[in-house]
Amino acid sequence: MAFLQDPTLIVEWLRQLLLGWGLSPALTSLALYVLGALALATGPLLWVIFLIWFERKAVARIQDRLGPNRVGKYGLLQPFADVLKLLTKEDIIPAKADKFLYWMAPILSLAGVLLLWPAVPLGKGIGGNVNVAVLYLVAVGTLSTFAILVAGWSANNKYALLGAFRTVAQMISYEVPIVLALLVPVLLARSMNLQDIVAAQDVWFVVAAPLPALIFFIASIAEVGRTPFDLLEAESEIIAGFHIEYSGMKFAMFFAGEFLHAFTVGVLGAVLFFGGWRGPGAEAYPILGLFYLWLKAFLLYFVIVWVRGTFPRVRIDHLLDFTWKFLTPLALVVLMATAVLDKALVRAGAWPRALGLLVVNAVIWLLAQRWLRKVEKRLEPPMVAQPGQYPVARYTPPEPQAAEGD
Amino acid sequence: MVTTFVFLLTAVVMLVAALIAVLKDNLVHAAMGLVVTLFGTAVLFVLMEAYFLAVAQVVIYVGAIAILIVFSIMLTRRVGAAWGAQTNPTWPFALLVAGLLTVLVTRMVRAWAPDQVLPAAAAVPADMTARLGAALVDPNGYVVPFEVASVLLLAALIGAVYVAWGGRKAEKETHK
Amino acid sequence: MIPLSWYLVVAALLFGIGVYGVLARKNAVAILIGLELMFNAVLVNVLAFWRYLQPGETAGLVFAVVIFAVAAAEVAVGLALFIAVYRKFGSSDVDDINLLKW
Amino acid sequence: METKILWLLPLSPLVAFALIVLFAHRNRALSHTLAILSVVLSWAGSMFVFWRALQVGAERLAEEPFHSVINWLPVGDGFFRLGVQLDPLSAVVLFFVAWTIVMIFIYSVGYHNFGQPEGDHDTKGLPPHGATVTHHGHKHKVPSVEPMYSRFFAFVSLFAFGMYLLVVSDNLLTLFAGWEIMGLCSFLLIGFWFKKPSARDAAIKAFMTTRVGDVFMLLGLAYLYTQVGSLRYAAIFNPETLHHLATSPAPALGMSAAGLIGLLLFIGTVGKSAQWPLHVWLPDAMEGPTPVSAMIHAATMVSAGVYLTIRIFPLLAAANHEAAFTSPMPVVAFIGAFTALFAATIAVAQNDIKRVLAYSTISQLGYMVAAVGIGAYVAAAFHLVTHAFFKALLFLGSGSVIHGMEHGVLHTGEHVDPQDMYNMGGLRRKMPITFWTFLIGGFALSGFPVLTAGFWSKDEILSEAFGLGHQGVFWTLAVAAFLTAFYTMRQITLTFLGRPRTEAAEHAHETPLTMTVPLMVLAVFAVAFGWVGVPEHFPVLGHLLPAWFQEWVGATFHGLIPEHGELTFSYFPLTVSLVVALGGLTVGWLVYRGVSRADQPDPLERVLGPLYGVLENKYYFDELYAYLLVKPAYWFGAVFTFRWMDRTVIDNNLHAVAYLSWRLGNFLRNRFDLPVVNGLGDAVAEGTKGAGRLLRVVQSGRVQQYMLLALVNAVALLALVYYFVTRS
Repeated sequence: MAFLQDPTLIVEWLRQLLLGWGLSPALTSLALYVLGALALATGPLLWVIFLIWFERKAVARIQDRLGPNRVGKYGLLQPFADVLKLLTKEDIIPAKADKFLYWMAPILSLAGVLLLWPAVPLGKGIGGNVNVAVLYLVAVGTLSTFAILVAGWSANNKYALLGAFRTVAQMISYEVPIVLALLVPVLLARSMNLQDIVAAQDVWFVVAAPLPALIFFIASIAEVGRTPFDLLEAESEIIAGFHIEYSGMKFAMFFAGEFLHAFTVGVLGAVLFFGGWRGPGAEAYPILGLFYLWLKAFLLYFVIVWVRGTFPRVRIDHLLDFTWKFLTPLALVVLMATAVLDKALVRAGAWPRALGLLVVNAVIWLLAQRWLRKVEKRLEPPMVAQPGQYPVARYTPPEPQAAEGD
Repeated sequence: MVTTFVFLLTAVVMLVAALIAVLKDNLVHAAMGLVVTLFGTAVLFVLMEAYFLAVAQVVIYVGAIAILIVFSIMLTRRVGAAWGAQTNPTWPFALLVAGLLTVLVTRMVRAWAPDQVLPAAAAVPADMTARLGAALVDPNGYVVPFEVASVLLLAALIGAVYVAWGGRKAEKETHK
Repeated sequence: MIPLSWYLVVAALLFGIGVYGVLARKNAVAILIGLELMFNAVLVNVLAFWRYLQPGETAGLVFAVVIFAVAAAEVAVGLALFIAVYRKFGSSDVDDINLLKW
Repeated sequence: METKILWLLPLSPLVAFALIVLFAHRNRALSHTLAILSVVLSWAGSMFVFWRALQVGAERLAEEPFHSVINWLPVGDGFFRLGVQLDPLSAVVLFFVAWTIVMIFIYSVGYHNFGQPEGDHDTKGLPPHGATVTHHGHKHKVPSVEPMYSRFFAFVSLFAFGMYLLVVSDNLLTLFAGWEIMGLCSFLLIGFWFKKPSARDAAIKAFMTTRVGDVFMLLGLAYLYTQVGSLRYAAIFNPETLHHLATSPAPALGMSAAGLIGLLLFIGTVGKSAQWPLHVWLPDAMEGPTPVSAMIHAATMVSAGVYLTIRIFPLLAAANHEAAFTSPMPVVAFIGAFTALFAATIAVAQNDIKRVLAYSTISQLGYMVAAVGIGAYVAAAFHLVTHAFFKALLFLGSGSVIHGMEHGVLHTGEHVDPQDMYNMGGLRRKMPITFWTFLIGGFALSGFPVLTAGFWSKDEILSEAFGLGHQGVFWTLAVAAFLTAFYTMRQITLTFLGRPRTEAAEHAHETPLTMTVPLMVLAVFAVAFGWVGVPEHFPVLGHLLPAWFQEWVGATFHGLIPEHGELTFSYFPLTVSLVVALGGLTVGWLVYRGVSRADQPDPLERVLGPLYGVLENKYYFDELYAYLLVKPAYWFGAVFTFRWMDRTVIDNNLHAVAYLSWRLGNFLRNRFDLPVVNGLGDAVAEGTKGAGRLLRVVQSGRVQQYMLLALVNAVALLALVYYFVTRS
């Protein structure tokens, strides 16, 4: 089975086929591009349907419920039912909404996720091979920010706008630690190409750089905007936030976008820190690589679901403090330490290097712990609701004062 | 052939978007136009095989600048308020000057640039990004401009924070 | 293939549009948008020249990077001023901000 | 190597000065550490250089001294070269300077009561009054620390710089510079307690008086420069130049150029070394702190004068040997001898322990000058060194005594002058170390036979005077020597022997180690240094010990001065010096041992009668100068210049001029200024205003319009460029 050795044979075969139909080479390649894009887009989207079912089940279990179990075996067909419902729902557009943008927003949000995929190496020689892939990931990440911003704006609704603002604040803030964390694998692999990064992981980078992995993971969850960082759609505060006005298929797109994004985070984590498609026999049979990648990604995704089911939502100021005053400095420190030590151990073998870096990470972590404890003492006591007073964050009652004319 | 097509497409799109950006009264739409233009620029960069800069362009302009602009537009408006006319009464002069400028420059370009096509011999080296990185921190290269730029950024950062903060009093005002 | 002058022309048009935006717009942010357009025109120019005249060198790219930095700084300060001004005048219209006239 | 170190010798005190003044002046300990460290460095350097010099040997050192030069001041064509040099003479001077300075620095720490508490109401510019402390139960007064401690060390460091500079300099100009720096420091330090009027006056007096000498010295230098075209020793002190100078006539006094120059420079010495008639400042200079008196006014600065005289001795000698011209040497000899006797007589009648020493200093300096005057410059140098040691010792001892007395005064609280010897007595039990060292110093001063250094130097001077046939000088010096021994013994007796005459003296007690250790060290030198200069014809000892000093210093001017024949040794001067020394001591003791009460009149008074009063009042020299110089100066200033010239002549002229110019001014104002100038100015202003009114439309306060205008220009320029581009 030559195919197992080299999946790209498919592409060749298709090319020949099309040429055989008498298309010009240029057109052929164009067509192939389109086909590839389609494949890459539809695959994940279909996969999402299963994810939704899985997540609902998992969360239900965590919350000691059964979850969907009516439609189909184990409620496996539940998502399809949902899709049907959403498709058939009336598609409302608010009167004063900014129509164009209102339309654009869901598309953007989905595109922002799907655009991540071309850069991902799915196996040896399969998938993306962009030489500035890491930066590309960051760049595309901003797109989803945009989507949410636009959505919140165009709906012309205070809550939506609030959600949008929160989003901007949160996402822009959390991009900083993400970028810093991403730099570590780049540093270790000496390349921004994800293929090279995977190839460089004779020892998974999670060994050499556990802290960056952690930072990346946390910040990514915030970037996706899932619990505990889902302030952009905090039902209890701003009733669903940016997609409050959306319904029907548009909402479905946001929905799918979020789930897919979460899974993509898993994929990226796997690629950057857990050796991507690497695994026994993946060299010989790239298809295996694809499987390994999927496995790792799925495990990470499970962790994300787990987190969602476990943690409560954080307060907005805590959220920002957390990234600016803890994650970012920590990421910076780790980055510098890694850079220095990596240069120092450049002659050493893969394992010694990894272990050395591991030790450094451990030390930094301990120091961070001590620092945190010191801060904890200075922190204000947690707010508890007194009778007749609501626990509101940083709320200073407006004292009446004469407005100076300036 | 394909690239030429892509180029023309991009050029048209980004110019139209640019027009939107400067003509539309709805500033948010204008900002969107800007975003599209920026993307177009990025595409042009890709065509010029400056991949790193293309992505950097997206990150910096789309990811930071455009978002900031949209953000500040939204901040300074009341939801659902109508946009007045966004152009000065003096716009004809502006149009005149801008037009003259464009025409002149274009003509100069045509007059000056012999239509030189891509020099096939001197292709962009594969490791251009690496080279760029090296050059930016190379004492014999561009470390000084690089550092100066970084210092400038820092200064701008602090200044911006201070200016926008506007002191405790302003903070109170916004709390009200 | 694509001649150099095409890029230059596109850049020129972009620049012209930007100039118009800067001159004709009322709102400070709109003016900033125009500025950004001009910046992009310049970037396109720089890179075009780099690509066509000395693709082997890093100079053009470095130039572009520096322009990025400057643009970022400019926008940051500009928007900060914008916010401050808005807070002070309650308006984002540059024509209302004319304390410095006779 | 040696030259490098020579360069460094003056620098380290200068650095210390700068550091203390700029940074350390708040911290006492730091200040004195810096100062002492610096001088110790210089001391070590000096010792090293001296040792190297010894290795090289006198002849070779005289042939080619350690020498190095750099360019300093540009003058017309070429430079004043700044240089350092070490020849045998400066070597020995360097030796004693280094030692005394270090000792005195260390001494100062104790003298200024370092480590004692702050005074109750001490003010800067006054000597400390003492502080009240409570020791186990009862309160009592103890000496308090000097308020301007750091400043003192800064000044003395600067002074040390001056002295080293003077010693190591290789030309008369830098020597003069050091000379003046020391003058300044002497002024500052005499007036150190500037809140005391007496100290102020003394400082000014010292400065003025020495100025007189310095002016002449400067004249001499100028004259020398015009004659030789250089001030470097090497350039001046070589046979040709000396011969040329000695043979070319001077414009005045029928002297040779050499003679006149020598004389002028010598007047500088007279000022600095407090020779008659410019001696008056030195006794008053005792207003300063005692270490200052010891260092500046006994050991180093005043001896600098003599050092200069010895330096220029070849000049004098050359002038002396040209029969055609009158020689300056007799003047030198006369002034020296006269001062020696004259000052000694005054010293006899002084009661202030320090004043006695001051006058004795003057007279000893007279000795040296006289010795130079009769051509015995080696003996002069010898006495210079020994005197530096034992006089420093004596001063420090007296300081220690005063200190002990002050302690007693503070303790008892009775108001007696702690410096008056009549208030002392019997201190030998209270302060044994001080007593013994002081005794040694005193005997050295009075030339106690064989043991002490003073004997050898003084005896040598006497014998040379005798051998060279200057009878007058010989006898004068002999009498002076007798008096010296006499007043020294008087001092010792009154101070240390007998029994205490006051409560304070009862309670006086020994001073801290910082003060006594230097005393002991100096005492050693006061004894031992004599042994390096035993003349070879001296019975017994002459053959045991080499006359090292004579050969060493004698080699300095080898071949520059006409050698006088070998002296025939005779016992006469030896006997004389023995007799005067021992006699003086004995008589002094006999006369003064009986003094038992503080208010008792001086025994001499009965013998001498009115003459004693004359002596006590220093021959009324101060009054005389006051009458002859100061009063006229005041009159000139107050009456002549001020009232007559200034008020009447100059003022009236000025008024006339002023009136005229006022009229002229009015005229101009009305005829020219108002119509023409103002008119013009207004016109310009109006014009500007109008232009502004026309132009201000442009400043609409709208950024975009500005940019629009700018762009219009840009477009225009572009159009031009385009036009030219396309046309070509």
